[in-house]
Amino acid sequence: MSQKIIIQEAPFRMQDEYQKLKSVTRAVGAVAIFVGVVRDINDGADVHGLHLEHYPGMTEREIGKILAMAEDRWPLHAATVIHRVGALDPGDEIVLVGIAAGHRGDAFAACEFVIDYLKTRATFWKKEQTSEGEGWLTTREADLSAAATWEE
Amino acid sequence: MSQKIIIQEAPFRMQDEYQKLKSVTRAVGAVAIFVGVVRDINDGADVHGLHLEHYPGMTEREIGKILAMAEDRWPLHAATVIHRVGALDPGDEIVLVGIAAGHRGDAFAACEFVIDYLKTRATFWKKEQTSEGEGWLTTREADLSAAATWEE
Amino acid sequence: MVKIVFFASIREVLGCASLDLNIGKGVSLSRLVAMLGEQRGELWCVALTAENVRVAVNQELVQGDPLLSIGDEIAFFPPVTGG
Amino acid sequence: MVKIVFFASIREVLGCASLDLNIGKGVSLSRLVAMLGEQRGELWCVALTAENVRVAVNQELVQGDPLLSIGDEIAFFPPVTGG
Repeated sequence: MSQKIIIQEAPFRMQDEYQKLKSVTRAVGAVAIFVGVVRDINDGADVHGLHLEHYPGMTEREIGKILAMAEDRWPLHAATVIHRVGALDPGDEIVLVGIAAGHRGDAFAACEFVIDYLKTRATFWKKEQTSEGEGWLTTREADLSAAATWEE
Repeated sequence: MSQKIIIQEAPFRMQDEYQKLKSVTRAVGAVAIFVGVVRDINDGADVHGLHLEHYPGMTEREIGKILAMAEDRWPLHAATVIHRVGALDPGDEIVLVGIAAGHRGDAFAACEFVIDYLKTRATFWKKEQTSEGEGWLTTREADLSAAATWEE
Repeated sequence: MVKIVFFASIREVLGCASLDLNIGKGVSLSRLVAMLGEQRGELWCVALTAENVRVAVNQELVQGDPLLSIGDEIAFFPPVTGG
Repeated sequence: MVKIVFFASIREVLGCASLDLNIGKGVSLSRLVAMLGEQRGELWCVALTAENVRVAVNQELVQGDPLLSIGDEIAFFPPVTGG
């Protein structure tokens, strides 16, 4: 499996990432891509912006482990994870997870698996600026249970 | 929910479709996109090309019904289905299904639901040119069972 | 008059994409198929009654043997294989 | 010498992103935290032993109270919230 893991401040281009994924081999029949976007609202408060911090080195290792787990579970041709850090505004992309596979079931499952694990294992932290002030986010229960479903 | 259903011979651009999906409202937090690509091999035979035919009018109605079912099941902000017809080569995109939602679980589920139902309900037919000759494809068992899982 | 359309392998086997047919009131789908068989030969009868043939009336899939109305669009096609 | 790094809310509470500390052989993680508390005050002890603090040694999450080695990188951070 071809893989790409990037942590960057700069925006990414969907088209470029899609082209790379689909072009790794002519055996690719399915590409599933997930993009997370900064919403203008969270838990009822207006969000003005986010600041994303990470642990350089460990983040890439953790994402690498998640991709290795995905590759063990499903036959995949390529995987891309791009996660942005730094200052982000509502409407900005935070994260892209893309999977290329022969068949769509594998692409969908692996894509959702990777983002579910990334949410609970990769060393990123979000600080949110809202109309009620600024604060570090805490882990969402929904994210913990999403990752837990893969362990059943 | 904002929706777009297009059947066309021309290629589509991932970036354009993604931008439309994510821009329908600032409440979009998750975009899931699936793209189906013509593989160079199918059931062991080299594929040289495909010809895709459809039932104009009925195809759009069937896809409209599938999107309506998806909207009943999950809270969604936007859905796009683009399906190509005519002559396609290996590596060409066949279909794009894109879903924008507040949360990723809804976007993933709806995206997979729509492509699973499209595969068994939308009036498209593929004729394949392989090294062993030309022939109409028959429905894959895997596609029937994928759609059936949503009815449980 | 009804409009009859054929797709994919059925269109190819019959060598026909669409035709118009004059029918009276109260003609059933099975009667329509029988009429086509009588007019056009055994091949048509076989192709249109094969086990996996799908039929749509006015772009809605139908099952059983519905009665047809003047102006209906009747479509015959094999199981779909898109996506 | 070990390198100690802090992230997110812990970094902010302590007002410190990283520091180097001289330790001898056979020092455990809990002993390291106790040393930081002795040197830098009660705030550090509280912040680094709070229930949901995660600890990584050389960029691998650890549990329990491992022994540290010279040259280790020890990280303290809250539960992750990326994606």
